Amino acid sequence: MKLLEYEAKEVFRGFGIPVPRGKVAESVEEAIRVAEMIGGQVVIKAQVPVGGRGKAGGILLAETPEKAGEAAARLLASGVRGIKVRRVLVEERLKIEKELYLGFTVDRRYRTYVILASCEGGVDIEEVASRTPEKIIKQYVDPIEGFRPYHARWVARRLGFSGGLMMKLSEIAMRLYNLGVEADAEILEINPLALVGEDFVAADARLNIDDNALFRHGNLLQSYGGGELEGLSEVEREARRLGLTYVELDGDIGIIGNGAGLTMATLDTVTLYGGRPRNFLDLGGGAPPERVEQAVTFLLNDKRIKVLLVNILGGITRCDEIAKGIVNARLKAGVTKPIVVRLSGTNEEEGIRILREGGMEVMGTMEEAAERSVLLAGGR
Amino acid sequence: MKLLEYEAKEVFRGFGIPVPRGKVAESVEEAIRVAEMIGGQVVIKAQVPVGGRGKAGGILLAETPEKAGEAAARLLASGVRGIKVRRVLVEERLKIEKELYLGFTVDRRYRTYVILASCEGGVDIEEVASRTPEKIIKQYVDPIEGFRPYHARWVARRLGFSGGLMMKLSEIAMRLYNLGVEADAEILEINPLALVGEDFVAADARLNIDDNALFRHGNLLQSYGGGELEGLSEVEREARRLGLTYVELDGDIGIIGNGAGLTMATLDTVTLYGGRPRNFLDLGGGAPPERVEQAVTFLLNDKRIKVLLVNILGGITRCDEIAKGIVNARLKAGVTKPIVVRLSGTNEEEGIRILREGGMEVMGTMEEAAERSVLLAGGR
Amino acid sequence: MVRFVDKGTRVLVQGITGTQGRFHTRLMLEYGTKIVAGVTPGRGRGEVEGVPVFDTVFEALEEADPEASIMFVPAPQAKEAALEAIEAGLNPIVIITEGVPIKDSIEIIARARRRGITIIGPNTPGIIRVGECKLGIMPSGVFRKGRVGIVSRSGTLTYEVAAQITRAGLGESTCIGIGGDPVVGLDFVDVLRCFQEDGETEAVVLIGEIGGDAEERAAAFISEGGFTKPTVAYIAGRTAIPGRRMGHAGAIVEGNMGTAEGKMEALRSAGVHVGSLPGEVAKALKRMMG
Amino acid sequence: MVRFVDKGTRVLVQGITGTQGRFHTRLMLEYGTKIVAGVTPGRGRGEVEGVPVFDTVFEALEEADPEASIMFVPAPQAKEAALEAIEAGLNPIVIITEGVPIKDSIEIIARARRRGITIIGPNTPGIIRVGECKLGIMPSGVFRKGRVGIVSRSGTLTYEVAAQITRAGLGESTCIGIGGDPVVGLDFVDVLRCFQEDGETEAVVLIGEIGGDAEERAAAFISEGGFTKPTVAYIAGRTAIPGRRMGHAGAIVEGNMGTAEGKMEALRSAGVHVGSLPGEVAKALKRMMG
Repeated sequence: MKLLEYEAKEVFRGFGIPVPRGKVAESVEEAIRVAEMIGGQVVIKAQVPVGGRGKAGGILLAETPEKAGEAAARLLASGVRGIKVRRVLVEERLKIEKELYLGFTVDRRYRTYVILASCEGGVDIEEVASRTPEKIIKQYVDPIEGFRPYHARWVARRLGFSGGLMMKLSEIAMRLYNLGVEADAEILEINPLALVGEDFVAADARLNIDDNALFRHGNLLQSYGGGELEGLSEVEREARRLGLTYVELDGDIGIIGNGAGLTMATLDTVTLYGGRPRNFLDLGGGAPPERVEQAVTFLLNDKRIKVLLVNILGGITRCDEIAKGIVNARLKAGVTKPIVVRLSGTNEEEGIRILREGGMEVMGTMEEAAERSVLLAGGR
Repeated sequence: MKLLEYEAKEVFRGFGIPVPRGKVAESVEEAIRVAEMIGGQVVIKAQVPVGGRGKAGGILLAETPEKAGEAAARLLASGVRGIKVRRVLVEERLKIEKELYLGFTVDRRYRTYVILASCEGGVDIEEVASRTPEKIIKQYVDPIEGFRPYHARWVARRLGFSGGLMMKLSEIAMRLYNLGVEADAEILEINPLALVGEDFVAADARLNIDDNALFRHGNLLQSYGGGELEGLSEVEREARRLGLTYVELDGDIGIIGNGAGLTMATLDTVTLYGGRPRNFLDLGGGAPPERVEQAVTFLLNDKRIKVLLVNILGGITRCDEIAKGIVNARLKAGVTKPIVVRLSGTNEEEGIRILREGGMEVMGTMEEAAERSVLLAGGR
Repeated sequence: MVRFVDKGTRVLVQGITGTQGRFHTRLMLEYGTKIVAGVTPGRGRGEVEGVPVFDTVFEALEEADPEASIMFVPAPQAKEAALEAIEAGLNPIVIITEGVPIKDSIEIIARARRRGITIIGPNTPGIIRVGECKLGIMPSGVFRKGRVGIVSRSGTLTYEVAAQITRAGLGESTCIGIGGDPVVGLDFVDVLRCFQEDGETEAVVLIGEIGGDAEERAAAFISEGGFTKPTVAYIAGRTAIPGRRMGHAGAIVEGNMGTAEGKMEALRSAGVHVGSLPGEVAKALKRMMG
Repeated sequence: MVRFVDKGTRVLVQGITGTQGRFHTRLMLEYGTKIVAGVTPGRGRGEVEGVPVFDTVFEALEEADPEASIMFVPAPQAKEAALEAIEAGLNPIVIITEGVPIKDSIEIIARARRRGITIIGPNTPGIIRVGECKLGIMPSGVFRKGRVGIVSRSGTLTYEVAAQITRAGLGESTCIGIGGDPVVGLDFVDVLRCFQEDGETEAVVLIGEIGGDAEERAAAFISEGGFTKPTVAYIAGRTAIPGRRMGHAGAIVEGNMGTAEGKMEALRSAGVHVGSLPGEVAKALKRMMG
């Protein structure tokens, strides 16, 4: 789950990480009120779940509350990278002396968390990492010992700070880690972490929570995550509502597979044969027939799809039941676009018989099925 | 810090350990109201910080609210083991099918926590341990791995439970451990843990918190611990108010030492020479002169003391300053009872000179000082 | 340990009384896996498919002496179940469970490592030593005893490739799913090391996907001469959009890291034959193995 | 390790900028202890008594290469300071700090053990290798180089006994305070084992007190032949009341466990001479050592 900036900052506050004074606004009037409350210069930031907002014109400055209102109006009327802006965050403008980067993420190789820090904040950190890797400090965390205050001080020292600033910075790094672990963060970034006078302030905030861990974060689920939907198209929202693992693409061949790897391979194969997949839809391993039926129905109703390719490797699941699901879906949907199926597993023959009788084309391999779909969709 | 039963049960509730319905009462009227609220038979338990209340008549049964009032009146008018009863806990009477013991404590040898469990609950667990050690289940906790749900289930299984009861019992053991660790408990006991129908209920509760850890338990300090004072005499309360490490005894020789070991050794030596120490008063290692003065003044004012013995091994501390402290205390107190001093450390000679001039008897060794004190107090 | 498991391995099934646990216990027993005990807390003293069920792993250990574990425990309970198995010294521990929080996987793996225990998974189809035993959920019908080792981050895609290898008249020695999550117990390099030592494995198929750098590290390991047997790879996810998740948490392209093209290129540079289609894998193997 | 520390041991002082830290750094330096660095977070880049001060132990490690640590850190910070020293591999770590919560001591000791590191304390006067070096707060004037080893749970009582031994014309080899808390890093048995191997120690004084069973275990160890040198013991707390704490958390008789009489009896049965008065210790030693 991706939190919007203002949501992440709320969470930051709860963990004692300093953030600028400010408040989210959903209307021009609200934005003016917040700007008045803050006083002085303010920043107005579009709350959309994409990176690079600054470059895309999603961050504006204003000298007065009136101008803040104008800026908010401009942002609320427009979109950033194609996503409509529903909320803006109005914040005090910081007198930044230095911009740092502080991040928390998972390191797959070492199977642990890593704290990342750099004196090159405020810019794309991946660029810093590839251009000047020596400017990134990585503190790997022993999962059993944890990231401890002295590790945090060590990070702050290596960033070149000493005395009171070192203590303050290490305190923030410590809280970042605590937040990351307690909230099951996958990615947690403060970029930039601004040095303002003698204090550090999280000028921006990024927080992605491990979806698999949401079962223990009912409070976060309840309060946040609405912004995540804003980045989705209509059809993706519908898929999410149905609980389908779906990613929209811009082609015309609808694809259903079971298992992420197999589904990706199906997309790749279709692409290789010159076709253009409309989507990725993974039913998961061992999907029951009802699930298959639901997914087929969902894609049949997508008008941009010309051909539907279903690639199910049942394995232990019964193919005859899955076949019935597909046939039923088509009957109920009343849509006649072609469906190419590849089905394998227990009771395979019976399944293929049912599909053929139902008017489906059944292929023996993924490659054949992909090739046939591309042909039916009009070829390359 | 020792919590009273009703305080410990409040803490238990916060950690999800089931306790009987009930409430503390400070008056007969209150006790009647609680008994009415509970309905049916109730137990009235004197809230005093001592063990063996049952045998000492501190726990009474009542069939009706009126009788509960009478029982409360009886307890509130009396004392248990010499301690005045200021509060009673009025609780529902449980239909106990089985009494278990569940405890959490520190094992000095293995330097870790240990969970103790037994099917012989409701009795003195030390007696069970010495009579039938095989009836005590000990689960030592690896401090890094922690006590985990499966350890708790293993304890419950070894107590002979299975199915739903095993799950419930292990849940309570788990919570007991969590409470113990989070509250920095030194000793935490549920004795008995009562099986009532298909549920376990903590019929009694004991919770002693590590005094050294109180700095991180401001909430507990604020709410609880008042009962601890109730077990103290007037003079002990005064000592505590002054922040002195003091234990009252029933002799007539007042004793001040620095360092627990040295002070205990001073008491032992006095006793060995036939004297009777009035107290244990440890100034701690490296006590400053003001502290010495304060302690001397405190004991000089104790009318039961005939002779005062001060045994200071200054080591690095300056003896002349300590000597001045003792002389000053005596002057200010205006009490003329004899003071025998043994003083050793930096500037020893000067210190001894000051003491002798101030009318103190100064001895070269602890033994001589003890012997002299006993003689002055009237010998054996 | 080269083999992880074999015909003699005494296996414990954690979460044996659930639907999945029961179902796959039957299939594993049918395949010849020596399942000696099951565990479900609170459900002890029963049996499943003739296998005695205990409340705790410690009890199962005392009564049935298992050596390895396979877990069908729901994700919220997976961590504690794995730690119990680790404390009991079971090795390997195969975690079939999908949806285990990354934080829990990190802890499980760290604690297992301190004890020298191998974690396979989470989110894995498991391991099958063809013709001997299966600690997993893969359809055994797609395998036939042979000399190709398979190591994969995927589930169904592995069955697809295995079926083609079998159909091509070759056959498999051992097939290991390392799991589709970002954090898993084994990585490609660990498994390649084992296959290098394994006399029964003549060639290896590596099935990767977008996300992370496990494939790149495998390529580096091969380049450095750590693994020398003929290798064919297939990488899924060339059509993926950076930043979008494809199916499971592992399959995500982060920034310009972990693209399918990058992985394919790294493997090709290491001398690995990389198939563009799953079907090419078996063909390439056939050519290589003569 | 028999000696724990010696003349060459490079020592780090944690909490060097506090009153106690500064004061005892000076005294230790005067005694000849090779203090190479100090640490106080946020106070780095300064010096104390000519010793460079760092913000972190890692920095001190890089710059000054200490081997052992002595801590004067306030109790609330003691755990983290100790864990930092443990992670840096310093050994031994002497924790002078009084008032460390038991929970923290348990964690410190458990983590140190995994790394094979000795914790002396908490709540200890430290260790002195007479005439060579001192990692502690004991008044060095009471010691004189000799052949008596002292191991004690007490502070000032130890100085008392040491002074008498010195006055009797004997002298000390090494004196170790194991600490007065219920949970400490070393127990009597650990130290007796070291003294048994220590060629410079001819006889040993064991100073115990009420509470726990460390003295009983020492007695058992001696009975079993684990320690064979002449031993004299003194146990404080015969006048103690069960359930009442005498001064520090360690000195409490729980139930009928840990009484002074019980400990004295156990030691006597093991052939140890137990003095009734502190003054008897030196006399008994003199008799034994001729």
